[in-house]
Order: sequence, then structure tokens, then C-alpha cells
Amino acid sequence: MQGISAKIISRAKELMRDGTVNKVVGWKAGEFFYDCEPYVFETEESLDGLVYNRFCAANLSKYMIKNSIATGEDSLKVLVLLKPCDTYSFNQLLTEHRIVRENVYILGVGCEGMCDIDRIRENGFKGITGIGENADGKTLTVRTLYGDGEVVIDDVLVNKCEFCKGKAHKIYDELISDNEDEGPRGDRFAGVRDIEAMSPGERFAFWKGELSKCIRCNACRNACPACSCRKCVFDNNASGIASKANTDSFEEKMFHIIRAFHVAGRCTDCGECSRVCPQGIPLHLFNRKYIKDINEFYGDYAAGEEAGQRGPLISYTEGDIEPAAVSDKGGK
Amino acid sequence: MSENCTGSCVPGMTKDMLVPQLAVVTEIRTETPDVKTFRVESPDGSPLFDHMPGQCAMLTLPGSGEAMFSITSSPTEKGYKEFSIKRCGQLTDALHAIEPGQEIGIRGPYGKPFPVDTEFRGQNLLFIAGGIGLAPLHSVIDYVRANRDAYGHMDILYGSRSAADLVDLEQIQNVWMKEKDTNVYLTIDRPQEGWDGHVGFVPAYLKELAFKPDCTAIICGPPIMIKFVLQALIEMGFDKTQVYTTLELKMKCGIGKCGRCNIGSKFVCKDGPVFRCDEIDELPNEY
Amino acid sequence: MPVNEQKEWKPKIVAFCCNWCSYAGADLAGSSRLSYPADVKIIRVPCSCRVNPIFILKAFERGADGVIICGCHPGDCHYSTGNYYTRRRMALLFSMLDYIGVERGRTRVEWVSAAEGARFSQVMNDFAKKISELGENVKVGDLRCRE
Amino acid sequence: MSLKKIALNELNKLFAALSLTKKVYLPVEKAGQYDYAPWEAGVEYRPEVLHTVKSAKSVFFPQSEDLVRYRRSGLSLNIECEAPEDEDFVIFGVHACDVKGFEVLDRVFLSDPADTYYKARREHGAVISVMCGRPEETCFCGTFGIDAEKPGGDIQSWISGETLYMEALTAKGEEIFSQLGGIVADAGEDDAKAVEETLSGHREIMKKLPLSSLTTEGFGRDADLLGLFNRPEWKELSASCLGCGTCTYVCPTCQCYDIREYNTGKDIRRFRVWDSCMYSDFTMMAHGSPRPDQMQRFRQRFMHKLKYYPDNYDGAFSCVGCGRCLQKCPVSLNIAKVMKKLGGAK
Repeated sequence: MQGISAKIISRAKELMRDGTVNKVVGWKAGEFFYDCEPYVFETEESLDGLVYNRFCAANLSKYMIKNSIATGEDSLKVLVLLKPCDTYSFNQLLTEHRIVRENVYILGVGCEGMCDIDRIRENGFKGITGIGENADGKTLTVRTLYGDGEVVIDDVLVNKCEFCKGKAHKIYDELISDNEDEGPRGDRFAGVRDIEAMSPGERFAFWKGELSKCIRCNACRNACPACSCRKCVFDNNASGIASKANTDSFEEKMFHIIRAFHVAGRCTDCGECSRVCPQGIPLHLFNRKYIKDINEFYGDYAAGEEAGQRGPLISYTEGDIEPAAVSDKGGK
Repeated sequence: MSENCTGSCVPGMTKDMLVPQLAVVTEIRTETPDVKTFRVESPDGSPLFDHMPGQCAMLTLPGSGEAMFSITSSPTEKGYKEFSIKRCGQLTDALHAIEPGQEIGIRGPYGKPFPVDTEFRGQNLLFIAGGIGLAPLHSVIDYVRANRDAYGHMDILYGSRSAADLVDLEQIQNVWMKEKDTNVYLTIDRPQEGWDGHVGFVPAYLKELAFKPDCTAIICGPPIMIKFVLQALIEMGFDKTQVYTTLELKMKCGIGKCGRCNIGSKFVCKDGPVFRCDEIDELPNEY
Repeated sequence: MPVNEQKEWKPKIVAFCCNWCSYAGADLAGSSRLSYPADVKIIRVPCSCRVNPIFILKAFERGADGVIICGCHPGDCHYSTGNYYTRRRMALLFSMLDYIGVERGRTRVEWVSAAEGARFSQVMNDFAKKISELGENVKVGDLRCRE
Repeated sequence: MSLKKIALNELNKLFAALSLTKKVYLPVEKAGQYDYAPWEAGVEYRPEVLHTVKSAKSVFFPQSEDLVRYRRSGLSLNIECEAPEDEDFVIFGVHACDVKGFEVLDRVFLSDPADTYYKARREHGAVISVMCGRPEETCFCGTFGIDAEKPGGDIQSWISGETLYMEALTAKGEEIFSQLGGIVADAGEDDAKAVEETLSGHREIMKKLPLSSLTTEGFGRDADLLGLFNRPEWKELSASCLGCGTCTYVCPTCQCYDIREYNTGKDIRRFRVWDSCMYSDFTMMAHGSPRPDQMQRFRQRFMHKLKYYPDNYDGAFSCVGCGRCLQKCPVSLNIAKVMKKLGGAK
């Protein structure tokens, strides 16, 4: 990925120099190799701080809500770097009229999968002072205060990359990519099926264990490109469910069920919710359940595949299945 | 500040500052279409707590929340506390719907009062209020009236949107206007039938009246009014050290711990709500 | 604090009924002297489509043992299409509740027209019986509401 | 002061003995993450886990706690307050940063008027600290003058090899030793040497920490409040902030809270719950918010830690350099970046 990183920087500089764009939304190098921060670059010089490496998992689409709306009289054209999976979110936001398309210049960037620093830590690396991608493209060298080691990239991928949707960009103005689209990777519904195969008691215990960790920090909601409401129902005192409590009772379940429901049919499975959760709750298992159900009940649907699609929860057919099929009014 | 818990819950325990005491709303007066004044007493008629002008208290109507309100009544009235409350949110809506006799929770007093017994002593006083902004000044005015000889001349300039929106008009006309060495000036924003008084915004009227800067000014009203009144006062030769105002931010605890009502290093609930205008200049512009 | 009163458990059921059909159906059941369990609390809604998933979860949170939504038969919606959306939403929501381990059967959607008083009574009796079999809802609900 | 010792694989005996009379909180694994929870048989102490997700503050200042119960009927109102903690407990395995975090909370909650609920927990709780074994690259407690080698609390301890060496610092600590009887043994001269070796190894690592050069210069009581507040860099620093509460909720020193109500149908519970200045509703009133943009909320959080808190509490900072926010922020924003950007003489 280092190769295209240099290309991205020089192309972004070029576009800024010739006036095509006046801002660049990309990732900026942080304190360490792995803490790349979404950043708005406003000058050509500042673009020297742009990075594109194995730790640029953050989906930049949602930043375009704020950054594609012109506030002054100056004409606005913002370049945004989008990985293949991020383009689904971008399309979905376009569908929902949350991004001003003509103010955005999409530079699609190829992606070989992003790594999860927490998973690297879980491999026993403490005090990580540097990470380098090896020439084989399959392993990382991890330097730490306590000695160096290697990890296999495939073992430390971010969940969303473990189940990559494919390397094809769904929307872009220009592409910098060395990848060929090999289609989706892995069976992303396997995790959902594992849970479905459990007994109700086991399912309940599983979710109770996971969700009781929730600290209600709202990172999942605030990072989610589908959660773009101006005022969230959970922030609305009049909704009756605006509560900050972490009560280890029903509230966390309610929060996550409702949040997933509110994005059902609009969630592109970008995986940001699980990635940002400080407690490592596998929130994507909620979203993928809805996606799986929607596919099974109403036919395959991929939110963000193209802009302007009509989502499954705002349409119907007369022959839709009855809720009875899932609430199972017959027996237990 | 602590007292023992009187409820049936935990005998002998020191009651936490966040736990309110029981009080009864004994009287509700409708002042304007959206302002009511509530008289609050303790159930057995004993004094709730002592306060000084400018201090606030937290009122609770369980189920609807809790919020900080200025105490409108004078500290000299020991038997009750009054609150003039404008209907503008969840709790105030609920308060406007209650009947006399309703029991509520109250805790306080909170904040730093106006320096009525120190800096204000012997001074001529100029009160400038807009709308519900009269509420915090009401207590000061009544305190000054109760100790009339300790203060100099008193001017009260009060404006509101319309005649119907002038809070406590009856008392102003029947009591304040008759108080010795006191002038009251009323104004409303737009002309209206039956109003033969002054029409125009408070800052403009203030300039017209051209008070001499030989007094201490005390302002309260909507932020925009405060801004222009302050400008006008400076133009009229006032120094910022002569001008006091009272601020309001969202509060939850009232004791400088919950962390939301700060302006810079100052907590409005604890270090305020009363500030001298030169003190405000040293604070970040975030209120 | 009150000492635990050992009362006999009776299922608490919340029924969201569409104003135009099942609410009238409930009326008809009443005037026809057809019985349905007294523990069914009916909440009238302008259309079954008005039922936000939050309502259902909130009902469980506050101690309901079962929640049923009654609307017009598909095709007969007073607003033409409301119940078609209800159908999709509830299918997904119920599936999710099953997924987190809530017993199937605690939620249900039934289509009951204004003329079907007998059916209303039968649906409610049947649902109450089902909930009685399932027993008290201990999985979803706020502990604070149960004390 | 005497050094005591216990083999790491005997620790469960220590927990079991203490558990006879009090709850013992320690980092406990739950679905892959560690947080402080009561010890029960089968729970092992894992010294290699540096940080719990939520800091140890949650034991003294729980994320949510009931304060009052109200019952309303007609015009009458019944107010019943919740009882504060009245049983002793021990919190084990706290590192120096989190122990200092308690002191940051103490200044707020124990200053007049003291918070009854927090105070009761502080009085009933004893802290057994353990020196951090392997600091991470995100650690910078030294920046705030914290000595990681003297973790403090009522008993402080060090791990050397397979042994935990403990030293009582307070009467509460001595009392715990007396309760433990023969479970902990007196340490000898060799043991003192072993501890010293561990400490010198730790010192070497601390020097190598990448953030060890970070300083508080430019912040604190003597810094220019308005100068810092009006710095233009706040805009770029906060540009990608999501406005979530992760940093706040994992922080050992964030102490802002909200007071909310929950209607159970039978009564109304008023409860205290952690709040975050990063949230849009934090300062929202009926007529609007004084901090309408995320930049202002972001600035508030760091100004509070680096300027407002020091102003109000004798120059002490409200950050202990634990590094949790560095590890957990979804978009890699953190106090170290803020301090690097705005600190120093400018």
C-alpha cells in the first residue's frame, strides 16, 4: 500500500494546485504508526502529513455531510479519499440527500485490507513503538518496548476487512488502485448463523454478556454513516428513551436493537460500529442479522450499491411474508 | 450545610446536597400569558432556608425534572420563597400545569448573591430588566425597599414585549412607584392600544433617559438585551466595575461538581450567577 | 420498602389496536358480550403503522409479558398502505427479538377488521393463553420496574 | 514499614480471605474485555492486563447510581433518599495512574459540600495498588509527575518474578494485613533486592516511552486562559471529533455527571449518571446551547483538564496520563496530540 500512498499524495497536491479542489479529507499520521486520524487538509504543504497505510480503516464518508456543505461564498470542492467499502456509505448518504455531490471530488483508493491494532495487541504485543509492512505484503513487523515480532496480516484484519465486500468502488471521480476485484471475502453471515443456531437461552446469555459491557459512549452511533439524524431519538428528552444510564438491565439491549433497526435497510455493513466500540462488542452482528433477514424475506438488497435505490423498509409487496412466520404463533 | 435526613429512608444519615427537601406550592399567580409566580413554603410553615438577593434554588417536580430558578422574593420574607417562572421547556411546562397545594422538592440556596450589604450600600442604584429578567432583580429591589435608608436613589427601567408581558405590573405600579426616592420607567417593544407609556427597546430608552454614571447598574434580561444595554452604559460613561449582571447556564448539581455550567474556570452555580461586568471580560466568550 | 407480596402472576398484555379496524373490533366484541382477558391493555393507534418498535420495547421494559399489534387486513388499510409497512417492520423486529433470545410468541401481529368482534376475542384469548404458557417475561424488562 | 509477600498463584487465597468480610474488586474479564468487578471463586488476577476499559473510578463513582426515589400521588410527594455505601470493600490491582485519578475526583467530590455517596465509598474502600508491569507506548503518567513505581493507595505492591510484594501505607492497609494473617509472609532481604531489580527494569522502560518527553509547559494555573482558549488550532484539532463519549467514559479523571429520572410506573428514580461534555445535549437549555459546535465541546474537555481544573484546585492537572483515550478514541484524537500542538512556549 506504500506505493499508492505516494501516488495519492502527489495527485491530491496536483488537484489542489490546479484548483480542482480546495480541501482534502483524508487520513493524517498520528503519534504512532497506527493512529491515523481523519483530517481536513486545507493547504498543499499540509498534505505531506497525509498517510495511507494499513491503519486507515476509518470511513470518511460521514465527514462529507459536514464538509460538502458550503458555508461561505467561496466555491467549495472537497476531495475525499474513499476505499471500496466506503463508497457504499457515500452512495447511501447521497440517496438520503445528506451530501452535496457536486462539491465533492471522490478519489477512490485501492485497499488490501485494514489492520486492527487491538487484535495486534491481543497477539501479545505490548508497548508498540513501530509497525512496518513487510515486502511480502502478508506480514507486519511489530516493534515494541519489549522486543520485536511479526504478525500475519490476515490474522489481525479489522472485522469489516475479514469479510471484505470486494475491491470495486461503487462511485468515484478518479481511481488510484492496484487491486483487482476478487468479489466478497469470506461468509459474512456465518457469525449470524452461529447465533441463530444457539438455543434461545444461549442467545440471550450471549447478548447479555456482550451488551452488559456497553458503556453508552455512543461511539457506534456517532461513527455510523447511516446515523445521520440531526437529532437522535436517544438525545430527545421527549422520546421517553433518552437515558444515559448504563443499568446492566434492558436499556443497552433496547438502545442497540433500536439503533440497528433505525439503520436497517440503510446500513451498508461498513463495520464502523464494531471497529469503534471501546468494549469490543460485535455490533455488526445486529446489522448483519437485519441484512440477512432482509435478503431472505424480501430478496437480496445491498444498501449503497448505487445512489437512489429505494430501501426495503420504505417499500413493500402485497405478497410479503407475515410477521407470524418469525413470531411463530404456533409453538415455542 | 448538611442536615440529617428527615425522611423514612435512612435514619440519621447525612442528607446529600443533591437530595431536595419537601415543600408545598401554596399560591400560584398568573403574571403574564407565559409567566406564573409560585409561592413555596415548607409543609410545616417553618422557614425553608435563608437566602440573599440574586441566589437561586433548584425546584423539582418529579417526573418532569429539576432546574435552577432565581428566588424572586425578598430575603426579608422568611416564611416563603417566590419564583417567577416563564414557561419555556419540559419542567416549566409541567410547573405551569400544577395546582396550589402541590408538593414539590426544593434545594438551595445556590450561588453568590448581589453584594447588597457591601458594594451596593449607600449607592444610587439603577436596575435595568427585560422580560422575565426582572425575576432575579425583584429580590434585590424588595431588599433595598426593606432597608431603604441604607441606599441612595433608585431607578428601575423595565421593558417587555407588550404590556401583558410586564411581570408583576400590579406590584410595580402600586408599590414600587410609590416607594420614596424611586423612579420606575416602563417600556414595551411595540405600540399597543391602551398603553400610553413609553414604546421602544430597553437600550434605546436607557440612552434617552441619559442616567448619570453616578450609580451602580444591575442588569438582567435576554442575552441580546444585556449586550446592548452594556454598550449603552459604557457610552454613557459607566465603568464596567459599576455594572452587575446575572448569568444563566444549564445546571444539574448546583454545587460546582457536575461540570456543565462553567465559563472558563468559573462555575455559574457556585462562583456566579452574579458577576460584575469587568469579571465577565476575563472569561471566555462561551455563555 | 414493601415486603414482597406474593401475588398470583397474571400475564400483562399490551395490545396496539388500529383505530379503524381492530379497535372497533374490540368494541364489537364488547358489545356482543364476547369476553377477552381483562389483563389485555388496549392502546389505540391511528394505524398499525404508527407502532414504532420503541413502543414495543418500551412496553416490555415496563413489564409487559406479551405485545400484540392489530391492524386492518392487508389491502384494507384506511390509509391504503400503512399495514404493509407494519408487516415488514414487525417481521424484522420480531426476528431480531428472537435473535437476542426473547421467546418467540411474546410478540404477534394479527389482522382484525371492524366486523370481526368474535375474531378479536378469540385472538386475544389465544394470545393470553400463549403468554400464560410462556410465563413471566424475565428477559426483557427493566429491573427497576419489577421491584 | 515492612514488606510482605505472596506467590502470584496464591493470590486467590488472598482474595478468598478478604472476601469473607468484604467485597474485593479487581479487573475481571467479561466477553474479552477487562473491567473492575467483584471477585468470585474462579476469577484469576491477570497482571499482564495493563488497563481495564473503564478506569477504576467506576468503583467509587459508578456509571449510574440512584440518589432519590419519589412517589407522587395527587398533590402529595414522598422523598426517599438512597442509603450510601456502608460496607467495607477492597479494590485490588490499581496502577499509579488510576490511584492518582482518585485524588483528582477527591478534590471535586470531597470539597465542601462533600458528595455523601462518593465520600461513603471512599471511606469504606481500601485501595491495593500494583505497579504496572509493562507500560504501553500510550502511557505518559510521568508528564504529570506521577511516579509509577510508587503506585500508592492503602497498600502498594510490586510483582517480581512469580511473587507479589506488598507494603502497607495506611492504617487501613495494616488492618488488611492483620486480617490476612499467615496468607502473606514477611519478606526478607533477598526479596527487597528482587523488588529493587524490578524497579530498575521498570525505570529503563519508562525512559524509553515514546511520550516521555511530553510536558505540561504552556498549561496549568500560570497559563493564559484566554490565550489558550482562543488558539486557532482548536479547529483543526477537533475537526474529526465524532462527539462520542468514549474518551470521557474510559477516563479515570472525568467526573462530570448528569442527574436524570426514570419512571418505573411505581416510583420515580432520580439517578446520577456519567455525562460527557462531548455530547451536544450537555449544555443544551430551552433557549439553546453556549457550546453549539463540536469544536467548543472538544475545547471544553481539554481546557478543563489542562487549565480550568488546575485553576480551581491548586494547579493540579486533571489528567493522569493513563493513555486510555489514546487507545480508545475511534478517530485517534487525544490529549497527547492536543498538548503537543498547543503546549510549549508560544
